[in-house]
Amino acid sequence: MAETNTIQYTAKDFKSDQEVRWCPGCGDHGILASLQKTLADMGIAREKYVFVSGIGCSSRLPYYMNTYGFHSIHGRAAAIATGVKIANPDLMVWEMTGDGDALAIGGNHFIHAVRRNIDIKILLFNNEIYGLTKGQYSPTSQKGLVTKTSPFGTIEEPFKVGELTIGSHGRFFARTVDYNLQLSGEVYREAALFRGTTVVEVIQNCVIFNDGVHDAITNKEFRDDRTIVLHQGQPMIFGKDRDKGLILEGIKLKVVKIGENGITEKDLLVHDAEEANPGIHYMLAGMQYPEYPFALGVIRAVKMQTYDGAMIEQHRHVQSISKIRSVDELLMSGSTWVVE
Amino acid sequence: MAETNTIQYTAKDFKSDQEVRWCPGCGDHGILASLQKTLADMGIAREKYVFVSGIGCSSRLPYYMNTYGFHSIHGRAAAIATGVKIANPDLMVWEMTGDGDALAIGGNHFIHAVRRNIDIKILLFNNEIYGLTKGQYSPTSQKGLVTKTSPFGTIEEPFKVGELTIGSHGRFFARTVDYNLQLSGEVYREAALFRGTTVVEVIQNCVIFNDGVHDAITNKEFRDDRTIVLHQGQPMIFGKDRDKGLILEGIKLKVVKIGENGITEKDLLVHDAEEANPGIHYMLAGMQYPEYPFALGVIRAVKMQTYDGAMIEQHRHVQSISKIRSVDELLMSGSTWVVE
Amino acid sequence: MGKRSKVIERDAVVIRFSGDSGDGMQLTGTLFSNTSALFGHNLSTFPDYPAEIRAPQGTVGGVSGFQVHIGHKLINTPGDYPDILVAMNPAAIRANAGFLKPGATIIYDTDSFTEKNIQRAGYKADPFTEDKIETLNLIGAPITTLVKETLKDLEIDPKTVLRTKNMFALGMVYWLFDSQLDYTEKFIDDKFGKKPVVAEANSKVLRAGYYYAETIEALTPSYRVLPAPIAKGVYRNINGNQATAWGFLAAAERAGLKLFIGSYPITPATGILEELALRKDLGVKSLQCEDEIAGICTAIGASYAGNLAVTSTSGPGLALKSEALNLAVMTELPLVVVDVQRGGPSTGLPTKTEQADLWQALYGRNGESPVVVIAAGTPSDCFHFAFESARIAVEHMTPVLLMTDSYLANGSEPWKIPAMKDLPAIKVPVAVKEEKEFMAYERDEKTLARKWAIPGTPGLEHRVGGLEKTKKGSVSYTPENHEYMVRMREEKVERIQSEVPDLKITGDKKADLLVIGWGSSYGHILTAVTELKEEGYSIAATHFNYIRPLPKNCEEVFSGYRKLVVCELNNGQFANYLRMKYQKFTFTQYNKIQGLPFTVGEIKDHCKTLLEGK
Amino acid sequence: MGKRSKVIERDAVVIRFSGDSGDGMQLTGTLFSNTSALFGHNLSTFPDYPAEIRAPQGTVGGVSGFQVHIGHKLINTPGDYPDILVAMNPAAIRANAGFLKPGATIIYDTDSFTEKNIQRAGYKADPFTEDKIETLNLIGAPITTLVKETLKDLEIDPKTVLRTKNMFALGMVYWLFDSQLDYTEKFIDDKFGKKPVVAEANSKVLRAGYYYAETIEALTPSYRVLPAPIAKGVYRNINGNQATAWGFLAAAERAGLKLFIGSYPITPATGILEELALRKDLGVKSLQCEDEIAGICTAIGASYAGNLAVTSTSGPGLALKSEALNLAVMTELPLVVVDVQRGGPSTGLPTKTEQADLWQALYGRNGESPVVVIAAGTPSDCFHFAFESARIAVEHMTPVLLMTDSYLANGSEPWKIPAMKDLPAIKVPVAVKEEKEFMAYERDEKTLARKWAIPGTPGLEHRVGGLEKTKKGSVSYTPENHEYMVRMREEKVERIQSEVPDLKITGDKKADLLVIGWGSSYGHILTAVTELKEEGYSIAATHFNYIRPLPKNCEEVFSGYRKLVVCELNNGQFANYLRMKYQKFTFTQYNKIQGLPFTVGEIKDHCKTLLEGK
Ligand SMILES: Cc1ncc(C[n+]2csc(CCOP(=O)(O)OP(=O)(O)O)c2C)c(N)n1
Ligand SMILES: Cc1ncc(C[n+]2csc(CCOP(=O)(O)OP(=O)(O)O)c2C)c(N)n1
Ligand code: SF4
Ligand code: SF4
Ligand SMILES: [Mg+2]
Ligand SMILES: [Mg+2]
Repeated sequence: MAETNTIQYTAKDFKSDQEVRWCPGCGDHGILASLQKTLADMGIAREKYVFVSGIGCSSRLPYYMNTYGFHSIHGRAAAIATGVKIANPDLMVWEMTGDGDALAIGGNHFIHAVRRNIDIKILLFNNEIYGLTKGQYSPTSQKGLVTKTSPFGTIEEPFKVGELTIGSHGRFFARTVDYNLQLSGEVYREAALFRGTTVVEVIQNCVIFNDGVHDAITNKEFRDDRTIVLHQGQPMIFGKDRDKGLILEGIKLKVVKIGENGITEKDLLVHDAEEANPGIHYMLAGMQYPEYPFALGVIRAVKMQTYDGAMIEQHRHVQSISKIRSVDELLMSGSTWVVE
Repeated sequence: MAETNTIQYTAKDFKSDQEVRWCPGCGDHGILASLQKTLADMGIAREKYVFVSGIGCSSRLPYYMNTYGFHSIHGRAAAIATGVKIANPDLMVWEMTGDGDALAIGGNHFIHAVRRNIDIKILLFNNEIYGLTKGQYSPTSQKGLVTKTSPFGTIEEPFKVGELTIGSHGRFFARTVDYNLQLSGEVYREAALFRGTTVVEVIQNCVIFNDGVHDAITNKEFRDDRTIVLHQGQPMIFGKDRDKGLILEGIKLKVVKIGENGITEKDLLVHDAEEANPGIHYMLAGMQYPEYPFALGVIRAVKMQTYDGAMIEQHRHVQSISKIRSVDELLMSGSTWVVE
Repeated sequence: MGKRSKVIERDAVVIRFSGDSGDGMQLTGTLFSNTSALFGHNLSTFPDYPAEIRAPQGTVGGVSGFQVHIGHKLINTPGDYPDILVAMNPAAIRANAGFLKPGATIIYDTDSFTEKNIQRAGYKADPFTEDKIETLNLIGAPITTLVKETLKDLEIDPKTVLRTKNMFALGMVYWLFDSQLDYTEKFIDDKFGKKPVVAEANSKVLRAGYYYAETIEALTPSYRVLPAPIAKGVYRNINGNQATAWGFLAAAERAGLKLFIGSYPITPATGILEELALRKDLGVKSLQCEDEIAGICTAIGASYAGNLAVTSTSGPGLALKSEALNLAVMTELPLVVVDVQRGGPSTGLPTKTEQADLWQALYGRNGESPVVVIAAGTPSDCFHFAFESARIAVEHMTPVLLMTDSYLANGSEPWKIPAMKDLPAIKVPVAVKEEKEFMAYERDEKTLARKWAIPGTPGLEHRVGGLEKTKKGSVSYTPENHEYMVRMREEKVERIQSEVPDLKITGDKKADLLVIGWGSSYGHILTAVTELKEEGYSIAATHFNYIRPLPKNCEEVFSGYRKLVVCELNNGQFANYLRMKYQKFTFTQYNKIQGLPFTVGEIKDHCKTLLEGK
Repeated sequence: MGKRSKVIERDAVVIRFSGDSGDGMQLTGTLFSNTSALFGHNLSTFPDYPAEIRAPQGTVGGVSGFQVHIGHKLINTPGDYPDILVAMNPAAIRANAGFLKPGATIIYDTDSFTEKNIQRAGYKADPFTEDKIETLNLIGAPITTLVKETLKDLEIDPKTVLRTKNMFALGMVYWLFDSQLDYTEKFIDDKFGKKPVVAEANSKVLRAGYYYAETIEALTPSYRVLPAPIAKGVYRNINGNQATAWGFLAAAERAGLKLFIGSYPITPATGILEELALRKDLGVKSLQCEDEIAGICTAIGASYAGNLAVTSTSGPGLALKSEALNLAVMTELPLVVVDVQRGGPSTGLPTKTEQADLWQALYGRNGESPVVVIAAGTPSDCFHFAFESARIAVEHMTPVLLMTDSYLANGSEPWKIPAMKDLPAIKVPVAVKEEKEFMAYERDEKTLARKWAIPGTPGLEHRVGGLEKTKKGSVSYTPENHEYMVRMREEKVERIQSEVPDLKITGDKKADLLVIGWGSSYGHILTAVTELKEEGYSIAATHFNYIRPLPKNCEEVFSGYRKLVVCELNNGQFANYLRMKYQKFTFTQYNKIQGLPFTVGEIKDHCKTLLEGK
């Protein structure tokens, strides 16, 4: 893949000439801004980026990036991105997708891309609704949500993006929030630098069809008490006053108050995103308010050979042992006979 | 759903008149036999069963059951089974599927059925290969497997069925082995009695295209030392001499020897399939030889409202509050006007 | 109610409400049409949304329109071009400038003509001169100012105040038509019942608009459209998607079956799923599935288990369903697949209308795969054809493809409500246990339909599936059996022809030109041909709702005309289908592939050329 | 080598090896044909597997067959019916009884005629009388006993002993043809190199069979087929799937592009993926995807990124790919989709052949969706048409659908190996950075193809997608732009007609009957028509490999004949397509929908009826 830090860019260099058409107030604006900034800072040549998306409000993003872009069809971005990356491993391939695009119609490509660990950067805009088609529930909508197709409330449990990712053998899962440009920037950068499939779930607000659905964890008043930002090698502390933390009790995580019952910072779990055993990451990704704080940051980042890397290696290996180097040689190999 | 234990059957009553066409020695024969026996013992009326399958050797099973059967198209059994169950919740719906059928082309329907907790009984015949199409690798094939489409070995990591199931918000996951009719019978019965989506992974041997792939854990000589059969409420003991067990060490499971380092049976983890927190089940389902014993039996069985049950409830509720009871009334509701 | 300097009596008037997506134009249009309907007009409406949820404010891309055609004669289309345009901002002028009737009236909010808005709409300075429409009847009103003024004493926030602007415009329009305000006031009360201040604000503004129009002399001419001579009955407005959904409800009731719908949202078909999701009271099982494939597959499962099963989608979704549709063909299960067509190929023009999925509906599957194909002609028609599709599917044990499109789905018209008892009962060919062994593919002698053996029935245990089957239902690779079954499936569908009503002709049985249409172009063709006949041309029209099988009398009908022209919103798919079926006739074609319905004018012009070039 | 009481010299002989799936008939057939090829015969082969991996032993469902047609004149088909049947068990007799030439020879293993086997095959007691074939030339040999006897001194397990039975039969057949054993012995040595005992056993048994045949007088008549007059060159046997795969390799090399294949296994197409998966040495990127949709989508991604991208499948898979195929149509990216047809609809007859996906290939997508459709005619032809498909896709920036079928995929024939330098270079329309702004949909004046702007190229950053686009590549909902783009995409495909070779005629330019075929029926039609002409009938044949666009000279060709008959393995899809395109001709049709190719005899009979009924 392309080298980093070679070129000086500003965020503006990543803005295309297309008018941004999301609703005013939509969380997507923040995601775009943060992404443009992050890419500018990476210093990778602009032409090395390909932004692939499916269909949805979120999937419009590639139009606004002054890079190569492919706004494809609903649910297929992961498969298309896979093809792009395999065809030219030198490109940095980003997939922009929504909760419907990636997890409803696109669920199969999503889990298989993750399983294969193909080096694509998936940004999943989770607004827990179908925005573009004007407000139907999605596979991440909370049970009971009233929408146009669930006028009496949905009757199905949602996927949790992190659980599905890790359950699909995922090596990288991170989470951020649309308005938090700082955290988002950090997370996008980590994803960009990781080799393998990275799934970043962005908690996104759809002002029109699902406004405020994330309020319980995004509202300024309580968000510090209800979310925990995980940092590699740091104890799991959170809260406005940084007085709460997580410990393991038996087979479960537990929230504790520092200072109470003799608990000190040292008793807390220390975050290790690089731990291969998925058990703890699985639990962290599944944490939900009110029982637990909602986890943000890079939750899992375990290195593994990538699919694209393994393919290159296998090609090299076979080419080093095979006698066939051209089609002519192939056609002449094996059983042939001569008519004279 | 239908009541149990009302009718006297023998396994023969569940045999159809169709000739069984699997290869001699194929693990599928054992699965069929065990299933026929289990169903006979359940005592549910034969006509209440619907066996839905996709395409694959495994998906041939419905032809051999003297029940209602639908041998559908590749990968779609979960969706078809969902339709059958919703249309008539009084039926007991079984899905017969393979690792390719359920997890390659059918991956999306699989994870969504599991997420919705629709009351269907999924039996996934895992032979880690595409049998019917004569030997290509599947999403569960071990990395490196040489097959017709991976002549130099596969370069992708497999799904673990249990991890994917739990990651999809699964409430019931169990595992058995084709030749173990006893354990299989127990597991099938548990699945039948559970209300919700049950995923049973059957470790199955394909004698033709992937013979012996499960040998490390199924070979008579070592299988007792390399597998653990989990029983509700029982300590996690295994081994030919029942001298090994599992404990939790930090965030990970660990194999210990009873008697060594002062470990007694009491120190072992006690299996609780009904624990809602998925963390421990996730780890158990992911255990692999040689690091761990391979887990068999019912690994997770957590009660939850089913999708079909919730739909019935919602129908009742809406019907109790709506004034519309017929199409005539609907058509006359809302804004109308009379022309005289 | 005030003096009127000049009242124009008209057979029909077209009015278009146009503004920013946030301006409430859809609601305004709906209120206006409902009021007209109550007054006794015939009418037809068509909304026209932007593809984006909220395109940037003030731009042409963000303009939302709603067109209403009212009349006291038969109204078959929402009208080509408006007589009256209500434009809430300069972008609305720009969007409609090319599509106005000569002499049209434009009511607009002068307050919105700020420099910024004018430029956003793509003008330099003066919309009216730049688009050369200064000659029209322009009626500017400082709506924003007046609305603020009207509501200055109410305690409401400025946002809500501005949201009432549409009511002001609507009030002005009502005065133009000398309409009553009762209906709209009642509606406002119902809608804002819980927020009485908001209700009061809207009512106040509505009346303010009405009186403002009365006050200013400029508001002439005003229009009078007499009530139409309409058949007695109870009426309601209905759009195509709602009519489709309700047609299935009616069919389920008349068949004594539960209705099942498995779908995945897609524009412009989502409304069918949304409508049926509301009907838990009638026991509808509605599943929003994970994708289109699951949509049809759950429906196939439900059909197998004995429900009346339906799946709805648009073109790209139909493509995804094609493999599974063949499973229904092979298992011979009843199933209705609705394709609400939109502009293609691929994602194409998702919010626009087109008739280009015909080939796909007829032939878009592997192998020899006959299905019934039916196309509705008007929004309310969808009720009838949804019912028919379900009836045929069940009685003939076959999948049926029902085609509508964006134009029908969103368009609406008054509809005389039928009584269920007047609709035919649907006979369900349920299998019952008999002495002899049950044969899953034994066929009815007349229809060739197999019987529906419903799981749960003792003694009928059997297996079906996608592999070729014998009569008994066992898998068979025998050459002769396959050929036999292919022919049976084909013949079963062809025999439905005996139930297809004959083609009807508008006009004479013999003439110079026959205009042929199918599906949603019904209204436009009918209007065009009726007008041309009135103008003295030797012309007739015929319309297809049954595409496969075709009506019996096609040849007979075609034989009566010197020229045949097939008009459709694609590149000639139906024309080619007819060429293949009726080789001896020469079909010319008239096509439009612009994401828009035909206009009556276009069809008339083309026909005239054909007739004059004879 | 021994006396021969009677040697029959023949232009051509058909031989069929038939036995249980485990009996090694595919290998036996392959060895026989390779030996014949080395001797200089023309030949054509066709294997015929059971649908089940291992159907119950001894049953008709489990019979595996391999037919070889060798000759010293041109061989265009694997032959209708065998002159010689090798039957390893009673089930093999039953499976073939209805399909033998009058006077045919049957070599069979008398040891296998146990009561149990006879009954398993569905006979009561005596296969030969029950199937009324006792009049044929029956040659029984106690093969099992003889094999055991032959190997009694070798130290090998009984299973391996029994597995050599096929070699005994092959030995007998070689004697019949007076063939050399060298090739087969060499093959045996290569194959069992690591297990010398097994190699020895097989060789021993092969020779034992040969000498046994020599010994028994019953083995007359024996056959002699002279070598064919074959063009000079290096030859190999090739089947359709391999030829397809290799054609793409050749195209990639001649285009200077990497080859990418994204596929999902499906019978009978899997062989293409399997063949290309082997070619890591040539840098092929082969992806076995999670499903067919991912197959085409990864290929579209790879095409976008600059690879020569291919996806292969069969009918049900093509149905699943149809939505994404439209994305390639809309984005105008080069892509080859291979459809190896099989019996449909739905899962249908997965291991049998049929030509019933033509409609789907032409029209199975939403909206106006033109793609190029090409069909190969013989197994080795697949190389040429795979190359052509790739060339057209790249040079014209369009998806191309290449159609083969089960018959071509599995059938094989000798093929003269071409040299890469003799194949045309493929010109890749790569976009390069210029002064002016890059326009993604700017078209070549002649071909109307857009340029391929490959990610990684500085300055060509652009966006493509499934929504309708302007020339620049921005989204556009403008009515005129859509109509323009629809017509451009259509016209782009139509212009390829200028590169389509003219139809060729076998026979005279004017005659009473023209037999029209497409795709894999080439050999059967050619043979039938050639024979009929030799018999004095006024007949000719023409064959279509280019389905869309059609060759330029169709009308001219059709005009020369009094009657036209379209022969195809479906219910008349190509016939209807021609009716639609060439309305003034009357096309009759001759169809077979049995999962089997035509026989030459069937076509001849039908043509005779047509000619005699004139
Ligand atoms: C094959 C197909 N099916 C359905 C659709 C309609 N559709 C477009 S976007 C969408 C859902 C979008 O939801 P999400 O991915 O969450 O994106 P958001 O708009 O919320 O960002 C749907 C159902 C389509 N375009 N294509
Ligand atoms: C749409 C479609 N794609 C592909 C196939 C070919 N196919 C049939 S079964 C199968 C895989 C079967 O594997 P698995 O589900 O593991 O079943 P097994 O035979 O191993 O029991 C494939 C690829 C098909 N029938 N239909
Ligand atoms: S509909 Fe929702 S997700 Fe879409 S642009 Fe508007 S606010 Fe954003
Ligand atoms: S191929 Fe394998 S899975 Fe299929 S029937 Fe044979 S042994 Fe069983
Ligand atoms: Mg969303
Ligand atoms: Mg398998």
